[in-house]
Amino acid sequence: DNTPANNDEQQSDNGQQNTEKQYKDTLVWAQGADITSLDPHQGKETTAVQVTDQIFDTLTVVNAKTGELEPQIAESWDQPNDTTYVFHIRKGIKFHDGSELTADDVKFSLDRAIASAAVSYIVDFIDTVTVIDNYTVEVKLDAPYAPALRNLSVPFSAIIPKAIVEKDVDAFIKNPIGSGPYKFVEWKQGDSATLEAFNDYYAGAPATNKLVMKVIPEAAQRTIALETGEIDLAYDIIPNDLAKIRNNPDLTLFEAPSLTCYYISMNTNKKPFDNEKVREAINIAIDRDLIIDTIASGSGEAADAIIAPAVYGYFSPGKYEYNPEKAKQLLAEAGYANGFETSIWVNDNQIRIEVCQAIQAMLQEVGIKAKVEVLEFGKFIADSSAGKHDMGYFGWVTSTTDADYTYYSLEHSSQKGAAGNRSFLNDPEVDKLIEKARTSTDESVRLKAYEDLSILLKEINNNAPIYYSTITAGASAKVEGFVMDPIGYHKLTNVKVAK
Amino acid sequence: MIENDELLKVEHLKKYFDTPSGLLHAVDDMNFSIKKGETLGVVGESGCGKSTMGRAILRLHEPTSGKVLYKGEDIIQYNKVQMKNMRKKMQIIFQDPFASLNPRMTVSEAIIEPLMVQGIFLKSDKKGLNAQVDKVMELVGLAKRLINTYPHELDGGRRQRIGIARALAVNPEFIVCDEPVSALDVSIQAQILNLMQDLQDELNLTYMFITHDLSVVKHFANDIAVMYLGQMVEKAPSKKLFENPVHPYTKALLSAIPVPDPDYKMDRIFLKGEITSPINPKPGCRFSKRCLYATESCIGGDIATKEVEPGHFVNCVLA
Amino acid sequence: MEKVKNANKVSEQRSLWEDTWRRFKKNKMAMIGLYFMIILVIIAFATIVIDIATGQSFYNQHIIKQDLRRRLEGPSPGHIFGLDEFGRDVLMRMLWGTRYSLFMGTIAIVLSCIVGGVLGAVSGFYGKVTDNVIMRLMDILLAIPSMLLAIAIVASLGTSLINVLIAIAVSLIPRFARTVRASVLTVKDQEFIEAARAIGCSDIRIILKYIIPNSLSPLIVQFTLGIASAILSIAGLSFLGLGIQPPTPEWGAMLSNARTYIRDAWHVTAIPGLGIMFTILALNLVGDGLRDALDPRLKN
Amino acid sequence: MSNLLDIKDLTIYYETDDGIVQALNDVNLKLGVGETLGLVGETGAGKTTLARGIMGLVPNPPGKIVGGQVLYEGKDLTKLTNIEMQKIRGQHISMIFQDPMTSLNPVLTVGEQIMEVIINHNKITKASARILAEDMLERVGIPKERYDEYPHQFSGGMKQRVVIAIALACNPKILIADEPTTALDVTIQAQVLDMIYKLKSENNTSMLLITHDLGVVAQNCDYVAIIYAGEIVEYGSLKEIYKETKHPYTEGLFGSIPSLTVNVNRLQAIVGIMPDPTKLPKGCKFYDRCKYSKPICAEKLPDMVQLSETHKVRCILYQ
Amino acid sequence: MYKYIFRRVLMLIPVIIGVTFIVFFILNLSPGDPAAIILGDQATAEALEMKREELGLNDPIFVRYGNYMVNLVHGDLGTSYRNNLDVWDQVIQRFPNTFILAVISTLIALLIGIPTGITSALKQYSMMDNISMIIALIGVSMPVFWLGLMLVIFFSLNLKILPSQGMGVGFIPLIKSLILPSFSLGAMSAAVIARMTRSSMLDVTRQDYISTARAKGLSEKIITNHHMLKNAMIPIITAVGLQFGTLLGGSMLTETVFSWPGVGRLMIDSIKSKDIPLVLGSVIFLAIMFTVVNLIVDIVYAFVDPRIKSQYKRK
Ligand SMILES: Nc1ncnc2c1ncn2[C@@H]1O[C@H](COP(=O)(O)OP(=O)(O)OP(=O)(O)O)[C@@H](O)[C@H]1O
Ligand SMILES: Nc1ncnc2c1ncn2[C@@H]1O[C@H](COP(=O)(O)OP(=O)(O)OP(=O)(O)O)[C@@H](O)[C@H]1O
Ligand SMILES: [Mg+2]
Ligand SMILES: [Mg+2]
Ligand code: NI
Repeated sequence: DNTPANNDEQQSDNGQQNTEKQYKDTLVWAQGADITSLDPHQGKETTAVQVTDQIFDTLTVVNAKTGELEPQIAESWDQPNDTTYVFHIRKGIKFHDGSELTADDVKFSLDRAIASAAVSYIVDFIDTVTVIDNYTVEVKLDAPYAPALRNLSVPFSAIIPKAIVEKDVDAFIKNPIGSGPYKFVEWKQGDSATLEAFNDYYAGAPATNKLVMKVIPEAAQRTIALETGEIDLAYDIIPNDLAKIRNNPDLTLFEAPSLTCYYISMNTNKKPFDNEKVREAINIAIDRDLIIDTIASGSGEAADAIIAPAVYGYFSPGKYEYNPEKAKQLLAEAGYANGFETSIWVNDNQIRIEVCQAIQAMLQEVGIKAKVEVLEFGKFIADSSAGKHDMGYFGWVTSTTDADYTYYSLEHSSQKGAAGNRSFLNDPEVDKLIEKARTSTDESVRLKAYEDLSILLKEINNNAPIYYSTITAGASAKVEGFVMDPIGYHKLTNVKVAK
Repeated sequence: MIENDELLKVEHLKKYFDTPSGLLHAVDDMNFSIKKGETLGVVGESGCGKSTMGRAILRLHEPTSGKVLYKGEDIIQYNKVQMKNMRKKMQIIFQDPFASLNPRMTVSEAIIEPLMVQGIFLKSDKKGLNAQVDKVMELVGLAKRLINTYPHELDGGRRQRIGIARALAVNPEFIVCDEPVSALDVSIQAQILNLMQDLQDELNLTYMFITHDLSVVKHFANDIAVMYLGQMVEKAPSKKLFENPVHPYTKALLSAIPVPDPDYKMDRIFLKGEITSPINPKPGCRFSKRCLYATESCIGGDIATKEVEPGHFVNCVLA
Repeated sequence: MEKVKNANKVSEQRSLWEDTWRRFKKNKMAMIGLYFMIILVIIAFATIVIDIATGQSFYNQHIIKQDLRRRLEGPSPGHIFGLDEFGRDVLMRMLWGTRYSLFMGTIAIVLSCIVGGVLGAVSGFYGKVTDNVIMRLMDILLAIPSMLLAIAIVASLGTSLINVLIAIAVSLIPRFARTVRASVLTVKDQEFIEAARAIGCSDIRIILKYIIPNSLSPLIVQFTLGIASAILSIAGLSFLGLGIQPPTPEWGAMLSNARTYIRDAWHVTAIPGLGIMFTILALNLVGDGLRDALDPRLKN
Repeated sequence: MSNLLDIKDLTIYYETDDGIVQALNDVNLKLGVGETLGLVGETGAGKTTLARGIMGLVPNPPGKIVGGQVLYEGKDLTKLTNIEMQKIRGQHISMIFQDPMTSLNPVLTVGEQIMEVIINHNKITKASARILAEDMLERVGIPKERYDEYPHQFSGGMKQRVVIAIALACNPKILIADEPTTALDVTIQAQVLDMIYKLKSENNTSMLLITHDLGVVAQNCDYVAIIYAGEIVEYGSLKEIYKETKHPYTEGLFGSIPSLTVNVNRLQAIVGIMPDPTKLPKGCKFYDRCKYSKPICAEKLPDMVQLSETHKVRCILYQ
Repeated sequence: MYKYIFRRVLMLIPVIIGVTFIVFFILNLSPGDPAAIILGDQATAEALEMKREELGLNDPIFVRYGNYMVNLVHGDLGTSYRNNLDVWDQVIQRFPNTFILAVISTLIALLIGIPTGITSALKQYSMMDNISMIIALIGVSMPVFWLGLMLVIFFSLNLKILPSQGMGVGFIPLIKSLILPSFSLGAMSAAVIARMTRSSMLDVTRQDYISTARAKGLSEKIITNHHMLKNAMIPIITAVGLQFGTLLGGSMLTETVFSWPGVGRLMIDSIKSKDIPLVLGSVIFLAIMFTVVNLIVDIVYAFVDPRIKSQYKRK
């Protein structure tokens, strides 16, 4: 349920009830980190996409409110067979420089995305892209791939103007041109980015004339800026600030279940995590609700699978019961009656560290002495890919909204190490189920496979899903039309701020 | 002059310093000798190179060129080990009793230090060391109870006694005294001068006594060398120098000394101007700019040394 | 003007250190600082003794044991400084954290003091090319912002206690090198060094017995002040997420970890913040006191 | 009223960590118009303290004028406020400090430092003050072209001349010169003293000349006061002090200086050192160094005995 | 003088070589693959390999350093790993922000520090002296980020008179937005300068030429302003120079707390993302600035102190 509690009347303009409501010309929003790259095929970080997504459009789009797939640049599409899609490009779509978007641009963009190390994983199901005519593109797949259309809605497969990019890539990176609702104006690195309404947008000019993104790295500062009115909208509110916004009549809190699951990955290559009983013990030694209630300030939900309920293909295999007694017993059965010493790796993120510390304390209760080791992100990724960790605390966003994306990366034996399977799970049965769901286009077959898989995984316990986070944003009560995107790629096309 | 008598002979000793503004001729071609058991007084105004010369002779500054013959052997050619041994025979007493003692060493440590460094006594030989310390302290008139005091707890006179004791500890034959009393009060100065005189008599020491106080050297030295800007302008037995100064600078110097006698009518010779810079000096007499009798012949060429009477050498065209 | 003391009375003799101490004692603020530091040292050792005696069980029970339900609870009679974000007693953690703030700073400074001191002494004593090379090296270290150097080192070696120490030690080296060099230069030209040469002392002996003991006082001052800046650097590194690993109760980490709660529970940041502040204040007071006490010009 | 300056029972203490330094005890001195009074004593005897006491510049803390009067033209300077004193200083009484090297402000030009005092005491424009200052420079023998140079560009003797120029710029009635030549070479010293003498006679200035050089005193002063441990022990005309020496300390001083005119084999040094000024003995301060001392000397401080109209001495031998 | 400046500028070369060498090797030899950091935890092995090749990370380290230095000589600082943008552009964009913050902080530090130091020195051992020195000490004792947060809570959140973060556009907003960050950054320097001023003033007070000035009959005001200050300034200038250098590089924490788009934050971000060219670029820039500031300090010295001026002339 992601409707904002925005039922309060607008008291401020009582005097002008009859007159037309006045709106501000500019909307200012704040996020925790700067844009990494304005190139949509490069800047895959959420903080980059939050900006570039306003500038670029994709072939398809997922409606943030309903979760349904909708057409965007592609007006419609056909699927002649399991491995072919034909997209009909909407006519009259203009890039910000005034040129028209054609099939050539689409082919160029998809090819470019496939070639980009940063984002190719989203589109590498594509074998070839062929231009049929000016407004028709044919996309051929290697193999049947059910989530294809959803993948194409991910902003990394954005369509960019071929002519401009080919002419001067560097200029394009500095001054990106897309076909989205907002034109790029300026990026002051480390400080802000400014966008301006694109009046020739195919779906009509956006609601607010100017958008300004401000970088505010300190989470607490984002809330403060919101409270002082310096900004209209703030992303990623830290849990302990949620109540402050919720209880402030001038502000609105947006909360929605996210597509992110935080989990502990246990390295099954290492003792004692090669033992299923140990893994189960750890899983039930963690009091998930306590963590959510306290550290996450109640914002989030205890996880029972590695994908979130909002993801297509989710099935609940039943909650993990917190049971330290049983955990102890399991450990004893596994031969670790006196527990053991181990470590939990985590990267330097305040909330993640706090969760790990809480888990550390909980494990201590059942006799497991775990050291929390905070690693700088690069080392964290590199060393955990190499399997040097005992346990690691990760977060995973199913950015395609399809279960395959997560299950394949995290549980398939081919993806061990660097690619995502950091528990080094190698289970033929799991592999079989993943592949089955992946290649079938029959929804019921897929859903059944995912159901079986989630039950199986809960027995294997290679990962300990902790919680599904909530995606949050705070806004001034005057902000209208803001809809949360479960991944965090909030579209601001229809947002406006009352004066 | 009997060659054997000469303990130290300095020949063409030069010491130049490389400074940012040019080559500084601190000591420029000094020649003299000192007989065993005697004292050579070296006088001259501040900055004329007295200390530098004293240090160059002990190789505390490496001389630029020249010879320092100690009993006929040129110690400039000595290597490190030979030089270290030489240091037992040649010592130095410094001008400033405050700066020349390590503030972190007690009296006995300061005296033991040379004994240990020179390997005269082993560190383990406590008895020997203590005996020597006691002996030297008694010699210079330091009470035994001061053994563990630090220099800052003592007055200037006592500190200078430590300086002397340190120099004497290794039983040297030759001591360079670099203005040992100029930092002291007259009353203390007299005590120290008496002490040094007694020590010379007792131990048959040879001194090179550097000072700018002519009345002190007159009292103390057998021979006096007058220096001006790195060069020797006059050298004579002390009596002769006072009776019959030849060089205009020596004359001016002598006339400028205030005599503590109200009836003595001073007949001052006033010099023009002030000391010129020792950096890259022009050839010729360095005193010529201030000299009342300077003539054309004073500048341009080197001035020859003349022996105006036996043992009385002068560097002046007038002589 | 030196005061001529009456050396007739042996009972009056004082060593230089006694003298310093006597002057130091007169400085009330410095004494307060010193007492504070002594108390901290006692606390640090007491907690270490408790840990050893109880085999860590006290530590496990009271320092790192969480009570998440009671997180951020304010001060109460049972917990006079309240509970932290994991429901742990802030006072207890402060006490147990003393050792890190104190000893880490000290160890880091000892390291950089030794390295920097040796470099500075060699540089000042030999001068010329040696001096130039070492001082240019120090310039380079200085030109890299110290925080950056620390971050780079910690980022590359990993965030561990030792690495944080190394990082801070390295970034403080130029400071010591410069201090020591400066005082060596002033000491070097004193006549007593020449006197040592005249009796045949070797360079090594001169450095060890004459120069270093006499360059000690500025070094001592730098030492106390250095500990202060090391503590602040550790806190700064923690702020950037590169400090000491949880749940170690290090003050800087406590402060920076709790900073998001600064508006929810004042005590979780205020207590470690004040702890750091007072410690540094005390160190500075002691440092200043030492500076005055060691300054020969102020002798009268 | 013949006495321009009349110091009565001046007592100055320094309160230090080590105790109270009795730097000056009941000092009585007077100075007539045009006269020069020499003040002689060892280091730490209280000479500078006396000078500062007259100028009202005793550093406070730790110094304090405990008692007595400094009467200048009948006015007690110790009672004046700081503002009133500022008018006296520089204009009526000037002072030259011990060390010319540090007495000049290194960051101001020498001309500025002279001009400053002129402007301060006369209501004139900068331009005319500059002319006066340039004139003053020339009078001390420095070309006025060097007006805009900084002290470090001057030699020691020139600096001292600048200091003199500053002191005499406003034609003061009294000049206090605190060891004005101790830091200088004899030849330069002679020049400087001569200059002071000349300038002083031009304006009939009175002078208090502080020194420990009995030679300087002999050549420059009309009256002499010998100070020991904060007390005047002997006072008299130049002749009286030099020819009819009374106090054992004065006698010791004369014995301590090596003389150019008289030949002695050994100096007659005073034994021992000055007492600790924080723990001055009850009786005669010179008691333990005096060769004539009697037991009573340790108990009772002898009174000043008037031997002639001008000659006074503080010693039991003359009571 | 020009010769001297020229020589000092030449000194930059070894400093830059040293700085780049140290930073380059620390960053490169440290674990953590820049490619992996850029691509994040969802990247495939092929993608990683592709990225590594693209960034030239597969070359031996000395070859890479050599290449870097060759480019540097040609004035090319390279492009950022992460966004392919020119490093020079990015650094130069942020530099003025750090610079202005450092300048204003220094000004604040001077405005607070020098008067405090002077009053303390003139009234040594008085109540005033003690209080101001204790306050100064407290200034040094607070972790910068803590002070920053407290200032924000008080002035922005409670009083609502100053912006809590960011850099204002336009003169008045800019000044307003500068106040809190530069104060929290300058607090420590203010303390250092105050203490420096006090001790060097006390030093000067004891000098003979001050006695001479008093003996001239000058008023205390003239003595303080004309005779003491200029002399006392010399050590203060050194302190200010060093502080300014530290502020330039050390503002990372403040910049993070106040979302100030400066080089410090750029550097932290790029270190964390192992964007080596960007780190090197910012470090070189700061090293140059540091050297230049110190050079300026030395030149200012010469103007304050004629002795030093004549030294430079001679060289
Ligand atoms: N280490 C040095 N480097 C450069 N110049 C030096 C050095 N030592 C001495 N000088 C210069 O050499 C000259 C002679 O100096 P020296 O100390 O020998 O004079 P001095 O006759 O002993 O003077 P004083 O009576 O003041 O002690 C001076 O001009 C001095 O500045
Ligand atoms: N500022 C001060 N604080 C404490 N004691 C002082 C101070 N100034 C001088 N004294 C002491 O007062 C006594 C007299 O000192 P004063 O400077 O007057 O001696 P002096 O005769 O001028 O010596 P010198 O010949 O060395 O200049 C000495 O014992 C000295 O230590
Ligand atoms: Mg000398
Ligand atoms: Mg004096
Ligand atoms: Ni003295």
